[in-house]
Amino acid sequence: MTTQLASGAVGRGFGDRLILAATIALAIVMVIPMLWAVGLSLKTNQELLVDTQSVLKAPWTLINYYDILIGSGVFRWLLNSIIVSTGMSLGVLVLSSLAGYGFARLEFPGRNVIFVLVLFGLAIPEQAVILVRHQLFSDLDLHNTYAGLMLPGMSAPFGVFLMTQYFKAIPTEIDEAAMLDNASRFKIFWRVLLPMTLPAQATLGIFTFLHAWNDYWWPMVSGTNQQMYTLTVGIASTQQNFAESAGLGYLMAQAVFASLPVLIVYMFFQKYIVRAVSGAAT
Amino acid sequence: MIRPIAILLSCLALTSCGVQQPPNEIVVQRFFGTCNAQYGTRTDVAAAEGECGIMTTLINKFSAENPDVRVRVSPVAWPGYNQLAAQLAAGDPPDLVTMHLSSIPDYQSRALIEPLGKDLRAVGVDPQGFTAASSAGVNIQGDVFGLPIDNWAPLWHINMNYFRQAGLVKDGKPILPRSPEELLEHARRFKAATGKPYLVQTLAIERASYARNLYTLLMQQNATIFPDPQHIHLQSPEAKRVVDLFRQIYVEDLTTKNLDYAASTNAFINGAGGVFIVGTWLIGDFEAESRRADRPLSNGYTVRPFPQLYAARDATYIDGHAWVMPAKERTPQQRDAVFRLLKFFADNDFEWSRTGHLPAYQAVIDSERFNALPHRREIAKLSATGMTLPASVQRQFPVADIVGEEMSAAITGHKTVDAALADAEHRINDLLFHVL
Amino acid sequence: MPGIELKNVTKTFGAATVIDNVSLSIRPHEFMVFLGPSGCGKSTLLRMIAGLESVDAGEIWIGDRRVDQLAPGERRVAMVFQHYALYPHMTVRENMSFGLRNVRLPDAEIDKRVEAAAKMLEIAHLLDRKPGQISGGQRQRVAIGRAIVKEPHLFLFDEPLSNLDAALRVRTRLEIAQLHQRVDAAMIFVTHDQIEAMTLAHRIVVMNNRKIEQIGTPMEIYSRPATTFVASFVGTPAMNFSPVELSDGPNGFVSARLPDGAIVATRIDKASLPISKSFKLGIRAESLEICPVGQGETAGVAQFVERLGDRTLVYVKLSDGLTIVAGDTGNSRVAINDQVGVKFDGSDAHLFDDQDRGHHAVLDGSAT
Amino acid sequence: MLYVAPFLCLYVILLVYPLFGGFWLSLHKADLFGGRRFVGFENFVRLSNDQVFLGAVGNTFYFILLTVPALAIIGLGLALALNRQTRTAAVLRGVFFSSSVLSVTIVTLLWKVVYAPEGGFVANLLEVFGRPPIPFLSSAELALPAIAITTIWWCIGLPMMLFLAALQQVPRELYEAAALDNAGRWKTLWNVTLPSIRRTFALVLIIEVVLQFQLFGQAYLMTQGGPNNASRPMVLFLFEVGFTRWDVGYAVAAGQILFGFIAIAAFAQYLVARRKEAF
Repeated sequence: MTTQLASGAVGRGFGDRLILAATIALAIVMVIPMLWAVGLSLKTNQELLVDTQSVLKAPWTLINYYDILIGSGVFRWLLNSIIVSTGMSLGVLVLSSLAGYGFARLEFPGRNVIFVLVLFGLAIPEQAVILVRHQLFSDLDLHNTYAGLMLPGMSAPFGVFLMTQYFKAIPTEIDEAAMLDNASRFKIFWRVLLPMTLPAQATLGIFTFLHAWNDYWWPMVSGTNQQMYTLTVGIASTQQNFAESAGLGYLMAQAVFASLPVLIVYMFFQKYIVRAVSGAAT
Repeated sequence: MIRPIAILLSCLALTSCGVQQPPNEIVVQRFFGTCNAQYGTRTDVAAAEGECGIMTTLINKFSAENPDVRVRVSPVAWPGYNQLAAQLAAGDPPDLVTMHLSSIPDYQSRALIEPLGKDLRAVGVDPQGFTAASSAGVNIQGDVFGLPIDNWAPLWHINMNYFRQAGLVKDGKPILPRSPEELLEHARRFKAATGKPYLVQTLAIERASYARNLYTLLMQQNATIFPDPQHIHLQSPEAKRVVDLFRQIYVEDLTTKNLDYAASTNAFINGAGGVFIVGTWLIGDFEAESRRADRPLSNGYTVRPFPQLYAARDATYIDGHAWVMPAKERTPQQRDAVFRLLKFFADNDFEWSRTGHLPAYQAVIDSERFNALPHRREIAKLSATGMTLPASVQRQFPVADIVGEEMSAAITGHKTVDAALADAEHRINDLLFHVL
Repeated sequence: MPGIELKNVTKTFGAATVIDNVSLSIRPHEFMVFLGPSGCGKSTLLRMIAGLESVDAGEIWIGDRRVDQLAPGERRVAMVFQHYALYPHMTVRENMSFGLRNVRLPDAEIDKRVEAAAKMLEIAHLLDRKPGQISGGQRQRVAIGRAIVKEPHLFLFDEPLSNLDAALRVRTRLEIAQLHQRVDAAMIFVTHDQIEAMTLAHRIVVMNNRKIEQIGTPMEIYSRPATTFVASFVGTPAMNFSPVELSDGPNGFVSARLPDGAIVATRIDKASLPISKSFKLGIRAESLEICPVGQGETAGVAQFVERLGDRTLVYVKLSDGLTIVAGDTGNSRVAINDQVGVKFDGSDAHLFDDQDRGHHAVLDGSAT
Repeated sequence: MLYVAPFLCLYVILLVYPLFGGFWLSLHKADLFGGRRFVGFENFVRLSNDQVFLGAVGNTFYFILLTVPALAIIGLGLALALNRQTRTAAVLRGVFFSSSVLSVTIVTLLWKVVYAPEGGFVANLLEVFGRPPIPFLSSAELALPAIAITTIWWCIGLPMMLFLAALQQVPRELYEAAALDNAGRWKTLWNVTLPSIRRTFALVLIIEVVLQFQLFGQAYLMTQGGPNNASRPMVLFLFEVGFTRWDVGYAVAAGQILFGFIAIAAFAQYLVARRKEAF
């Protein structure tokens, strides 16, 4: 948000305040589900069984959170999600940067054809290949490993596309200056060009992280071992029909607990995340 | 260039480790929910209640008694078959899995689970001791492919306080309908007297309960559901009668609507209606609720088998849970541990039957202490009247899904009854035709 | 200090030849400017010397080392790019020391060189800033500094002044000239600006269409252009050209008759002229003087008048339709559509034969 | 080439091979556990006659219709309202994007307790006004719209951000010129702002179409495709056929159709991107 735009330069005043009020109202609607969940999580399961309106009345309790601390798999799931999301993001960044540099800067036979073929990959939805991929991972013995959870995300061509465009936008003068500075090809890539792509790296990293964090189907069918559950799979494993024996308050506490880290991280880095996401559009 | 690639490779090597299973560890995958907060470390099985509590404490107790074995429990969302399929396809299944008797043929026919008979006998579990229904579920082609732990059936859980209000109690016992017409009449009377719907049903986001009702009432009419293992027969007057009945109940608001499983359970506990049609597994929970003061169910809960609404036969669709052992390589230690755990479950089947399920062992059913449990005498006849679908029918779970979906559509009025039955029959036959 | 030698250098891109058999020799410590319009190949030639473009045929020597197969970093050349090509994520100091670190110079030596260069360029206070935080002119100095610290045998400048505003350009031009005094290296400077070329160069290489048109000192280029291209490209306003017919003039010189009949007496030796089907006369505006009608060799109508202050340029349309530019005094009273006379001073006139070779007035004291 | 190779390897092994392998597999009748038999295009013929699949295709398109325009319009509205430098605006931007960082299982959990007819938030609210609860997830008419609302709630952050970024790119001079021309707020919006971000609008539409085509988790976790097949999207169909019915060849054939649809959308995106100047 670098420049203030003058979209409201004319006719400020009442209309402006009206818009603001409407937006705030919408924002309240936006947070209601979250607040509702937090409220539910602060009540005992027994009380909720009788009446959920009791959310508005004392007494509230942290018993559900205490229960999570002593006996929930949510820690392990969180850890797995963090490992998988971070690993996938790093992997995508490394692979996309290397490939993006290759496509943008190096001459090799068939480069353009290969690049177009990679672009075609943008049109392949994960779901269309998931069954065959699942069999493939079975043959490679990759299920229930972190690599098995991370690798599919790394094959997505979006990052390569983004990085190629970004590398192409860097003037070749920079490369040439570095060549005259006695830098090896790899050094040019690593020390000179790569640091210049940091904004793109941030965008790509955040997108990949969020994608990995929210991915559901693949971790569900690949990380089937409870110790390999990611957060999405773990939470889902406790929420379907018959498993609701644990109680509504407990489930909500678990959801809140599981969301907290990512929401906190989000709040801290909001500025950068917003900038990175906006960066993707330009 | 070399360095990052080396880093990448070593990262890959690191991440490909995943989880290593120690040689004395067995992974037990089950549904029945998670309740670690309440039962996480408890081993006092007798004090536990409900499926989740009893299952958790049983396994805790086994672990405590067998310190050389590590049991890793992996609870899955019910019924867990998608996950199991993924695990089997990945070649990485758990060591023991809970499975419905009706699903065992699917896995047995593809050699995905191992025969257990010889080893069970070796640890002292005699498959001859299984109840008839359990035995039929796990015995395939001359071998035993699972350790049954219970049988269950749809039951009528009754709020006696409302029944009394509606004049449907005689000699302290609920008066239950003996025909569809009587059912409607009771329901109307009930509604007039209490203002509540007669039935509490799980109608939303649910398939299995529809199928259980349909199977039960078809069996009571002696209708042929599967003329042969590859075909279902649903476009029959018998089936139409059943679905019409439920449709009528729905139309007249004689049932709760739009409740999913959790909501309907809560609704019954909170006094939303008279009869909750659901399985055996909630007897323990409702019984506990009836002992609490000032609740709709206080001192007013009883349970009965599905009443016989059609004259032809007193029958109830019955299924059951069993432990099965997916085929995979195991260390001798693990194999040993698996059978010790199975033996433990066989020995503790009484504890499991406190959930409300019918024991899988005739000896337990006949036992004094089982019959001393509340309401068990009322449902004991299920071991005689319970019927399963033919074991030769594959894919019973997806079949029940389709039955449930189409029945739901018919009952809630999205389709005509005839269309729903025709669609169900067509879809199921298509499914069965394409089973390889 | 070594000189630079280009021998029959050729470069092709696919079917297109971009540098055609160029040979050139640069003396040690010489300031050489490649001048030409865009697309003439001057930048390509520079980049070939730097090693940024491959050499398809021919050889490049720096001193006694043949460098055309060496990597750019090994040629001991430094380059200042048009857009500076500073590394945006590095501080000024890091920018300047990057190349030195790459050759693993000791830290103390690196610091010494960077400090010295920064001091010389007056950017010592900027060393810890990043390129994004300093002005365009300062970036230019950093780019130069980055070249200086390498202590190269040869500096290469690729239109380094084109991104500066006019005032800064003049100042930087002077500074580059001073820099050349201080460093012990040859310089090659690519530009399309003839003033930069004239002010900076020891010698200018004028290029056009992938070929060298002429190599010479600024005054040689200006006063003895080898081709019509050089003649028209160098000098403001551009030289007037007209097809002429030759006749004998006094002292063995030739006279040229313009299509409108005006006769211009040159100081070009008739004997030196080759046989040619046709000749073109080239004559600069400063050799044409506006005069009252009838007093000059010819006359015409003033079409435009450009007042430059110290003098005035008058575009005169002759009777045959040819327009020529003539000079007048700063306070000229000529107005558009005035009838004016034009007086020719043929002593600095040039003739170009049908091979486009230039022939010039005999130099005083010699008869070539 | 060395730089491109690591990615290319993964790309070929994990995306290209499964795609072509999938096409080959879709010509077979195949069980998840072993057995397969070549049947040509039978699976595709089956799909074209399968009411459930056709329903799923219909649901998918209906869902896109429900979500994509709403996402684009609400996203644009929010971007216009929040494109200012006040602190309030910054906080609000944060609020509207915050739901995007939640995982699908959490989102569905939250919304299930909002929608639940028994004790859900909306039911409680209606109770206060003396109204009966609305059966969002168990009514064939409301199930998919309810999932759509959840999805819009979950996904609104991205289009808002994309529009905000686009608004930042509109040259200030345009607004100043409009102000000099006495254009009011609406005139400025219609004649200056909107035309300037046309291309972003098209891109947002296409990106969201591609994303919402892949609806899975919300439907799987909230309604399981019911009632009466009213909320089963293509991807859920594919999942069920593959992992519940084990009819892998059939599932993969459905996957090919999905690929076809998305390829069309992606091609549209390419066209828009290529016409950068024209917009």
